[in-house]
Amino acid sequence: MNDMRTMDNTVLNETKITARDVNVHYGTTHAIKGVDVDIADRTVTAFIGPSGCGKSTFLRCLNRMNDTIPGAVVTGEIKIDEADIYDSRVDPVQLRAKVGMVFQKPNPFPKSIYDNVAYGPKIHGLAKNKTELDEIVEKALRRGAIWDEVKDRLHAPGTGLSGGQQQRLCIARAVATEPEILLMDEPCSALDPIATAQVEELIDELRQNFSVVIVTHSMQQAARVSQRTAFFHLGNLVEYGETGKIFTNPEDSRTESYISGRIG
Amino acid sequence: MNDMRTMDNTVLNETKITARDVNVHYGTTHAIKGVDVDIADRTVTAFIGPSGCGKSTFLRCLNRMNDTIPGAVVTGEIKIDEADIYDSRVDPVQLRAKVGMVFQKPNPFPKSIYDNVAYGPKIHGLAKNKTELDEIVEKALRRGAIWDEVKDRLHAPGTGLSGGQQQRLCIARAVATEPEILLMDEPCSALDPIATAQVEELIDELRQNFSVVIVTHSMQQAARVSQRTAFFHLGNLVEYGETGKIFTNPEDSRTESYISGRIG
Amino acid sequence: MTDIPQSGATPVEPPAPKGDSLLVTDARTKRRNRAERRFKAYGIAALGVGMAFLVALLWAILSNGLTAFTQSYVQLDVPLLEEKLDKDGDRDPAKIAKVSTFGYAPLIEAGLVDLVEKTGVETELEPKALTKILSSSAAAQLRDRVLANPELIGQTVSVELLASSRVDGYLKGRVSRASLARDKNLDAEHLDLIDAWRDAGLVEKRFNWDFITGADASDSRPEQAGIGVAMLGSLFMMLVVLILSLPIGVAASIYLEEFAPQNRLTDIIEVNISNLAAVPSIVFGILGLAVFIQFMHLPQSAPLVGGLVLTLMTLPTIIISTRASLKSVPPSIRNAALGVGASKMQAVTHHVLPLAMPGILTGTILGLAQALGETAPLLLIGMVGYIATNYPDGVAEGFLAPNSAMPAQIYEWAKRADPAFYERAWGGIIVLLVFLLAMNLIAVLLRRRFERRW
Amino acid sequence: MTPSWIALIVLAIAAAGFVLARARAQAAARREARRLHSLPNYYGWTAAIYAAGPALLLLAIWLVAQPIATRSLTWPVLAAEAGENAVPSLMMADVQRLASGLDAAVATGRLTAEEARALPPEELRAAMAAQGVALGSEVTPATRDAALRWRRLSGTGDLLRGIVVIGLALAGAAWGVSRAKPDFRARNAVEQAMRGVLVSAALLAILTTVGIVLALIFNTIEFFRLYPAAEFFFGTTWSPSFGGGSELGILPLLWGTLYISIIALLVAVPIGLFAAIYLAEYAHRNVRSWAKPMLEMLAGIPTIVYGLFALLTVGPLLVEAFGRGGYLGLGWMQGGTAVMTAGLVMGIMLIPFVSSLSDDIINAVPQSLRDGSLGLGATRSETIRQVVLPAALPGIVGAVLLAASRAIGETMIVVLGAGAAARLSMNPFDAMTTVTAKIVSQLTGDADFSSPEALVAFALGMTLFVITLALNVVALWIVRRYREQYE
Amino acid sequence: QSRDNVQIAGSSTVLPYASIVAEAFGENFDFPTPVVESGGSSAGLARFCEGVGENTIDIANASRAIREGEVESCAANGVNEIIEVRIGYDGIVFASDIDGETFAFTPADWYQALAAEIPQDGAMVANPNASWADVNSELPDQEILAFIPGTKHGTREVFEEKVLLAGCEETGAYEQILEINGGDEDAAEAACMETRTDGVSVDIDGDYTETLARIEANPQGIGVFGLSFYENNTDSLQVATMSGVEPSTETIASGEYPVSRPLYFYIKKAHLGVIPGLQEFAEFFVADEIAGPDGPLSAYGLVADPELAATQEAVANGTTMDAM
Ligand SMILES: Nc1ncnc2c1ncn2[C@@H]1O[C@H](COP(=O)(O)OP(=O)(O)OP(=O)(O)O)[C@@H](O)[C@H]1O
Ligand SMILES: Nc1ncnc2c1ncn2[C@@H]1O[C@H](COP(=O)(O)OP(=O)(O)OP(=O)(O)O)[C@@H](O)[C@H]1O
Ligand SMILES: [Mg+2]
Ligand SMILES: [Mg+2]
Ligand SMILES: O=P([O-])([O-])[O-]
Repeated sequence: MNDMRTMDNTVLNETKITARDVNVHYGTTHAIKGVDVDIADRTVTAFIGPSGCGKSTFLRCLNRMNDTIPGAVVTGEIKIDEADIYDSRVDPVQLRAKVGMVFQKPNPFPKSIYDNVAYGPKIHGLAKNKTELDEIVEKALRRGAIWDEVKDRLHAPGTGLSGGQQQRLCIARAVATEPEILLMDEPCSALDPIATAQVEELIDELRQNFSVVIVTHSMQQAARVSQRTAFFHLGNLVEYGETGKIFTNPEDSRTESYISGRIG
Repeated sequence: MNDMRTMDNTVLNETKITARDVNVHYGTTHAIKGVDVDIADRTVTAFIGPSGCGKSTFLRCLNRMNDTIPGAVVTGEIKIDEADIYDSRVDPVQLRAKVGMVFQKPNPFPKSIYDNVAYGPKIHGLAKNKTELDEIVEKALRRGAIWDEVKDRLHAPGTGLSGGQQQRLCIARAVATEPEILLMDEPCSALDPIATAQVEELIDELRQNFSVVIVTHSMQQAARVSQRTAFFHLGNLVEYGETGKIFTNPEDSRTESYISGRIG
Repeated sequence: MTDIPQSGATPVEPPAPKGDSLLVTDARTKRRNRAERRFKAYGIAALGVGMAFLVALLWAILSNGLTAFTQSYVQLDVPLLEEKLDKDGDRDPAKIAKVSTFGYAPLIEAGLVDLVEKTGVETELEPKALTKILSSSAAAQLRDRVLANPELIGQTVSVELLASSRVDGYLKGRVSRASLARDKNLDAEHLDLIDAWRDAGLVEKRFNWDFITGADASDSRPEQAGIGVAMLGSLFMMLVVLILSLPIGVAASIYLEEFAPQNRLTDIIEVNISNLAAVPSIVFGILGLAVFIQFMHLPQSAPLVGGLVLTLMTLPTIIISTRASLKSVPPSIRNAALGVGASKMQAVTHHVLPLAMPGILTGTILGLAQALGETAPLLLIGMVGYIATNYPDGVAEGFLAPNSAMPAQIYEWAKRADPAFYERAWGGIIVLLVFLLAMNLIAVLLRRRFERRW
Repeated sequence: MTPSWIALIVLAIAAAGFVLARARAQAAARREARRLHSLPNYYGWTAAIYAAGPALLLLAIWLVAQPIATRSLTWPVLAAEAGENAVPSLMMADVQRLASGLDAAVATGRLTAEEARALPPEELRAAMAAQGVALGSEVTPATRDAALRWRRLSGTGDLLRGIVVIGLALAGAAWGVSRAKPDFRARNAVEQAMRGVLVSAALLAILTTVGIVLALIFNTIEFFRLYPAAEFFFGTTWSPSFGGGSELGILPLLWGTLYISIIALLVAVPIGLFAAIYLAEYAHRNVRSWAKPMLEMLAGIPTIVYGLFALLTVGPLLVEAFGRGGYLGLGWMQGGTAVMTAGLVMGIMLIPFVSSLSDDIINAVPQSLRDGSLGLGATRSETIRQVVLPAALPGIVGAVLLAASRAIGETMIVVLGAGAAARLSMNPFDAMTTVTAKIVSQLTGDADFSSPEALVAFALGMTLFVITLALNVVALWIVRRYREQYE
Repeated sequence: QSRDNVQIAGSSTVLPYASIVAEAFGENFDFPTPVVESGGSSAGLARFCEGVGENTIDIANASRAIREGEVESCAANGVNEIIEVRIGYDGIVFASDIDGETFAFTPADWYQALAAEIPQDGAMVANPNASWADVNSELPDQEILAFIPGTKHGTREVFEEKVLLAGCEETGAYEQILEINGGDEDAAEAACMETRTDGVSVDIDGDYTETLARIEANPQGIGVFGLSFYENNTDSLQVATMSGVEPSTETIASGEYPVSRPLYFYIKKAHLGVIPGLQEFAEFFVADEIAGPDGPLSAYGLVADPELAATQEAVANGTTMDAM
C-alpha cells in the first residue's frame, strides 16, 4: 500500500486565508487557543488531531458558522483575500456563499434529493432555467459520487438515504454552489473505500481552482489528498506545514506521538 | 503496517443469531434481498460493503429498529437464541435491552452527559442507588474512551460535544446497559486513531462474553477486530465467512474486487 | 429528571440471567409493559374523554337546534283594498308609501276571517285575536310587496306569511297543546284552526332558508329572525383577523425566535405577549372602544373594528404557538441552509417556516376559533344588540356598515324571552360550527401537507 | 383620483420599478448571475419597495391629515353662524354629508357641476334626498357655502395628493432602479426592510399593552379617588350595592380566579397532554388526521354552550354525587353552581389548547432521539416520558400557559357554572366567581357609570393585568434560570 | 364617512322594546333601521356621555333614571342638553315552576326568607328559616331557594327597596334593628337589605333566561323576572301574587302591584336635526300606536306610561332635562 505517497506538487500558492491569534470559547470551555495559520490558495489543507481538539470549531470559524452557536465567542483576526471576515461590513451570507461547508454530521434538508442540491444554486442564481438547474444538480451529484445511486429517485426525500449516501448528498450540495473555498468536516467518515476515492478525486479536482480545507481522522487520507497539514491538540495548533514533512519528520513531539500512535 | 493481522482466535462459537431469507422493502426500494446468515456467540462479526448496500438496514433488523420506520417492511425469519424475534410473543423492548445498538449518526439526548449514559441503566433498574449508578456511568464512559474528556463536565449537555465525542458518548450509552449482543453501526467513523484503538479494545473485551456486530468501512478495522465478515452488495449478502478467509481468499469476484479496490 | 427515579422507588431485580429465552417476558419487562399499556390507555382514555365531551356537546347542540332550520308558513288570500292603500287611486308611490304597516293590519285580519269562513271551522275568536296565528311581520311583508308592485292594489293576492312562533312551535312539537293551554298568547281554538288548515294544506312546514340567509328580527317576531347578516359580519371580521393576525403573528414570532438579540427590549416584548394572552377579552373591547372608535374615529358597530379588536386578542395565541413550533425545528436545518450561503432570512423562510407550519396553523385554528366565538369585546364596540341591517352593498360597506357577529347574535337570542329564540340560538350555534369547520378544513388540509417527521 | 386608484398606480409603478431594476441588474452583469451580489429579483424588490413603501405611507398619512386640514379651513365659513352651543364636529359632519352628496350627484349626472354650485339652499335637502343622502335639517346658506368650500378644498387636496404621492413613487422607483448595479447589496436591503417589518410586528405587542394601560388607567385612578385602595386590595368581602356603601375587596375574586383556573388546568392539562401523546406517538395516521381537528372543535364551540352545559348538565350531576342527599352522602355541595362545575367545564374547553399544540411540538421532535431511546431497550412510554417530552417541554409549557391564560380570561362559563357571588372558601363545591366575570358584570351593569361600583371594573382589569404581568416576569425568569443551568 | 343611521346603546331591559320600535321604524320610514346595541344601562350612558359628534351614540336606553354624577360627567364632556324620555314601566314578578306549588307572597315573607340576619330577642341572629312555611305558615312547606338579580342589575335595587326593605318595615324588624344598633338608620336599612350567603339566595348576573334555566334545574326555586319575560313563558312559569295582587300591565299601571320600575331613554339634543331620522324615531317611539296601551310594546309586556301624552309633547318640543 502506498499510504504515504510523496507530494508531487509542493508548489505552494499565495495565501488565501490568514488567521491570527484566534480564540474560541464556548461558555467556560476554551476550545481554540490562540491559533495562527495561513491557508494557501489552490491547496488542500488537512486538519488532523484527536477527537475534541477543536478541528471542527476552527473550521466553523472560517465561514462564521460559529455565529449561530449561542455562547460561542470568537476573538482574533481571520482574513480571507485580505478582508477581515469578522469585520462588521462583511456580510456573513456572502462569505458563506464563497466559503462552502460540509458538516460533520450529514444534515440533508427534509426535502427531495433534487431540492437539496438545487437549493444553493437557486438562491445564488446560478441557473437561468430549469434545464441549467438540472444540469447543475446532475453535475454536483456526479461529483459527490452519488449520481448513480439516486438518479432514479431524485424526488425521494433526502432524509431517506443511507448514512453514507446522505454524506455524499451533502458534499454534492456544497459543491453545487461552486464555492471558492470548501471546508469539509470529515467528509468521508461514512464512506466505503471506493466512494472515498471518488470524493478524494473530487477534492483533487477542486484544488485546481479553489482552496479546500478538510478535517480527517485518517492519516492516510490526509497524506493522500493534502499538501499542507495542521495538527491540533487540545485547542492548540501544534504544528503546521507541508504534509510530507509533518508525516515524515514532525517537529513537535506531540505530533510525532500522534502520528506514530496511529493504527489504521 | 500490519494491516492484515492474522486471526489468532478462530474458534467459532455456537450460533447466536440466525437469519433466513430476510427481505426488507422501503416502499418500493428493495433494500435487503433474501439474506441468510448465522452470527456466532462471543464473536465479532463485521458487515462490510459499499455505501447504501443495506448494512445498516440489516443491522436494524436484528433488534427490530426497522419497526419504527414508516414504510419499512421486513419479511423472513430472524432467530436469536432460537427465538424468532418477529414472533408476536417477543417483546421488542426486551429484545432491544438484550440487543444494544450504536447508531450510525450519533444521536445524544438533549440531556446532560451523565443522564445520557444513566438513562439505560435507570430504565432497566441496573443500579440500586445513586452511588451504583455513578459507578455504572463512570465505567461506561471509561469503556467508551471518553471519561477523561468529560469527567469535569458530566452535567453539561451531551449535544454540546464534538462529533467524535458524541459518537463515543453513544457507545458508552449503549454498553452501559450491558446488552448480550451489541450492534455497532460505524462506531469509529468520527474517531481519531487512538480513540479508535480504545473502542476496538472495548469490542475485543466485549467479545469475551457477548456477540458484537459491527458495520465498518475500514477493511483494516474489520480485519483487526472481527472474526467473521459479511460482505453486502446491493442488498445481497454476497459472501460470509471467517475474516481471514474473506480478506485473503474471497470466493466471490465482487468481494474480491471490493477488497482489492480499497485504498485506505 | 432527578436521579434514579425508577430504581430508587422499586426494588432492583438482578440482571436477567444470560441466555433467557426472548419468548418469555421477564418480570421487570412485564411490569414495564404494564406501565406501557397503562400509559397508552391513559392516552386513549384522554382522547376518548375529549371525544365523549365533544359528542355530548354536539348532541346537545344538534338536538336543540335542528328544528330552527324548518319554519311554518301560512297561505293566505289578502284583499288589497284600494280605499285603504290608495285613497286617491292615482297610484302615486309617495302616497302609497305613507300607509304604514299599521294600515295593512286590517287587511290581513280580513284575509284571516275569509280563510276561517272558507275552511268552515267554527271559532269564537275575534278577528284581532286571529292575527296571533301570524307573525307580526306579516303586515310589513305585505307592504313591501305592494310598494314593489303598486298595480296589485285592488286585487286579492295570495301571499305566504310566516306563522307566529308559537304556531310554529306547535307544528314542530316544541310546544304541546297542554302547555299552550297555559299560555296566554294562544288558545286552544287557534290550534283547532291550525289543525284544520294544516289538513287543508294551507299551513306548511318546510326548510327555512331565511334562517340561514336572513337578518335579525325584533323580540316580538322570532320566526323572522335569521343569522345570515350576522354570518356576513363574522365573515368580514374573520377576514380582517386572518389578514392581519396571521402575518403579524408569524412575523413577530420570527423576529423574536430567530432574529432578536437577547436584550431588555426582547424580554419586554416576550413578557408582554404572554401577558396579553391572559388579558380578558372584554378588556380588549375597552381598548377597541378607546383606540379605534374614540381616538381613530372608526365607525361604531363595524366589522372592521371588531376584526381589529379580535386581531389583537388572537395575536398572542398565534405568536405563542408559532414560537413554540419554530423552537422545535432542529438547528441542523438552519445550519445546513446557512452553510450553503443562504441568508438567515432565506433559511427561515425557505426551511424553518415550512417545517414550523403545522404548529402555526394549529395556532391559527385555535386563535380563529376563539375569535369566531367571542362576544364580550363586541359588547363594548357596539356589535351586540339589535343590528338588523340588511346585506351590505359592497365589500367596503361590509367592513364598515353596522353589523353583528354570529356569537353575538346567538348570545342575544339566548337572552330573549320567547322560547322560539332559544331554538334559534342553538340553530345559530350549528351554523357557527359549520362555518368554523369550513374555515378549519383549509387549515387542516394545509397542516397535513406540511407535517413530516425528520 | 380616489385613494384606491392612487394606490393601484403606485403599485403599478412599483411593479415597473421591479421589472426595470431587475433587467438593469441583469444587463449590467451581462446575464451572468454570479457577477451580481444578489439574485436579480432582489434588485427588483428593492426598487419596488423604494417606490411603494414611502408613497403608500405618505398616502395613508395624507388620508388622515387632509380631512383635518380641510375641516379647519372650512370652519370659518360656519363659525359666524354657529351659536355658542353649536357643536363644530356635528355641523361639519352635515357639511361633509352635503358635500359628498353633491359630489355623488355630479358623478351620477343628476346635476351638472354648474347646477351643483348654483342650487339655492332651500332646494338642497330635497335634491339630496333624491340622491339618497339624508340630511338632518334644512340647509342654511352658511352650510351650503361651507359645503361648496369643502368641495373646492378637497378637490384641490385630492389632486395634490395624487401628484405628490405618485411623484414620490416615481422618485423611489427611479432611485431603486439607479441603484441596481451588480455590487449593490440588494438582498441585504430587502432583508433589512423585511426585518423592519418583523420588528414592527413584534413591537405591536408593546403598543397593545400601552393601549390597554391607557384605556384603563384614567378610570382606575378615578376609582381609587372614590374608593380606598387598601380596602380594594385587602378587603375580603365583595358586595357592591347601588345605594353606596359597597364593599369591593378584590381578594375573593382573585381567589375564585385562581381556584377555578387551577381546576380547569387540572382537567385540561392531563387530558390534553395524554391525548396529544396518544395522537402523536401511538395513533394511526388516519386516526390522528380526523381526531385532532375534532378535538379542535371543542375550542370553537361558543362558550355560552359550555356555560349552559355546566348549568344544566354538569352542575346537577355533581350535586347528585356530592350534594346533600347525593349518593356519596357527603353533602359538600349546596347548588349546581360551584367552582368545580365551572372548572371541569372550562377544562374541557381548554383541552384542544393543550392537545393540538403539544401534538405538533411532540411530532416535531426528531425521530433519531426516539430511535436512540428505543435502541436502548426503553419502552415507548419511557421514551416519551424521558426523552420526547423533555425535548418538547418549551413548547408544551407554552401550550399550558396559553390554556391558563384563557382560563383566566373566561367569563360565560364562570357566570353560568360558578355563580355570581364572590366568596372566600376552600370548598371547591362552593359557588364563587372570578375577576374577569366581575369585570364584565360591573361594566355591563346598571350602576352609575361614575360610581365606584362601575369604575371598579377598570381597577379590576388593571390589577389583573399587573398580576399576570408579574407572574409572566417570574415565569420568564424561572425559565431562563432553568435553561442556563441546563446549557 | 358620515353616519346616516341612528345609534342607540344601553339597557338590555329596554332593548326588546327599542328593537321592536326600531324594526317598525325601519319598515315604515325611508331612514335606515336604527342600530340598537345592548351592553347595560351604565355602559350605554357612559358612551352617551362621551361627547357629541358622529362617533358617539345618539340615544342611551336605561332601566333607571340618569344619576346626578352622570349628568355632571356628561356636561364635562360637552353633552349639555339631554332629553329624558320615560317610555313606561317594567314590572318585576316572582315566578316558580309551573308544576310546583302556588305562592302568594308579601314583602315581609321575602324579608324573612332572605335577610342575612334578623332581629330576635334584642339581638341579630343568623336567619334560621329553612322553609317557606317557617316564614309564613300559609305558604307551602318548601325549601327556600331564591334566584334573585345579581348586584349588577338595576332590578336588584328595586327588589331590595320595594321588597326587602318594605318587608323589613312591615314586620317591624326595622324598628328592632334600630333599637339594637342605637338608632343608625343607614345601617338599619343596609341590614334590612343584606341577603344571606348560605346558598339559599342565589345571585344571578346573567339574564332571565339563566334564571329560567336554574328553575328548570331546581324546580323548588323561585325566580325574579321581568313581566314581559314571564308573559312570554307562561307555559313553564307560574307567577306569585304580591300582597294579594297578581302582576299584569293593568295592575302595575294602576299602581296596585308594588314592584316595578320606570324605563327611559335619553336623547342627545345636539344630534337632533343633524343625525337623519333621529327626531322622527324619537317621536315614533312614544307615539300612541307604539307605546300606548294597545301598541306592540304593551303587547310584549311593557307597562304603558299613563302620562304618555306629556312625554310625546316633550319629545316633539325637544324639552331638555334642565328645562323640566
Ligand atoms: N428510510 C428509508 N427510506 C427509503 N429508503 C431507505 C431508507 N433508509 C435506507 N434506504 C435505502 O436503502 C438502501 C440501504 O440503506 P442502508 O442505510 O442500509 O445502507 P448502508 O449499507 O448502511 O449504507 P451506508 O454505509 O451509506 O450507511 C439504500 O439504498 C438507502 O437509500
Ligand atoms: N456547542 C458546544 N458547546 C460547548 N462545548 C462545545 C461545543 N461544541 C464543541 N464543544 C467543545 O469544544 C471542544 C472542541 O470541539 P470540536 O467539535 O471542535 O472538536 P473536533 O476536533 O471537531 O472533534 P471531533 O473530531 O470529535 O469532531 C470539545 O471539547 C467540545 O466538547
Ligand atoms: Mg468535529
Ligand atoms: Mg448505514
Ligand atoms: O341591562 P340593564 O341595564 O337593563 O340591566
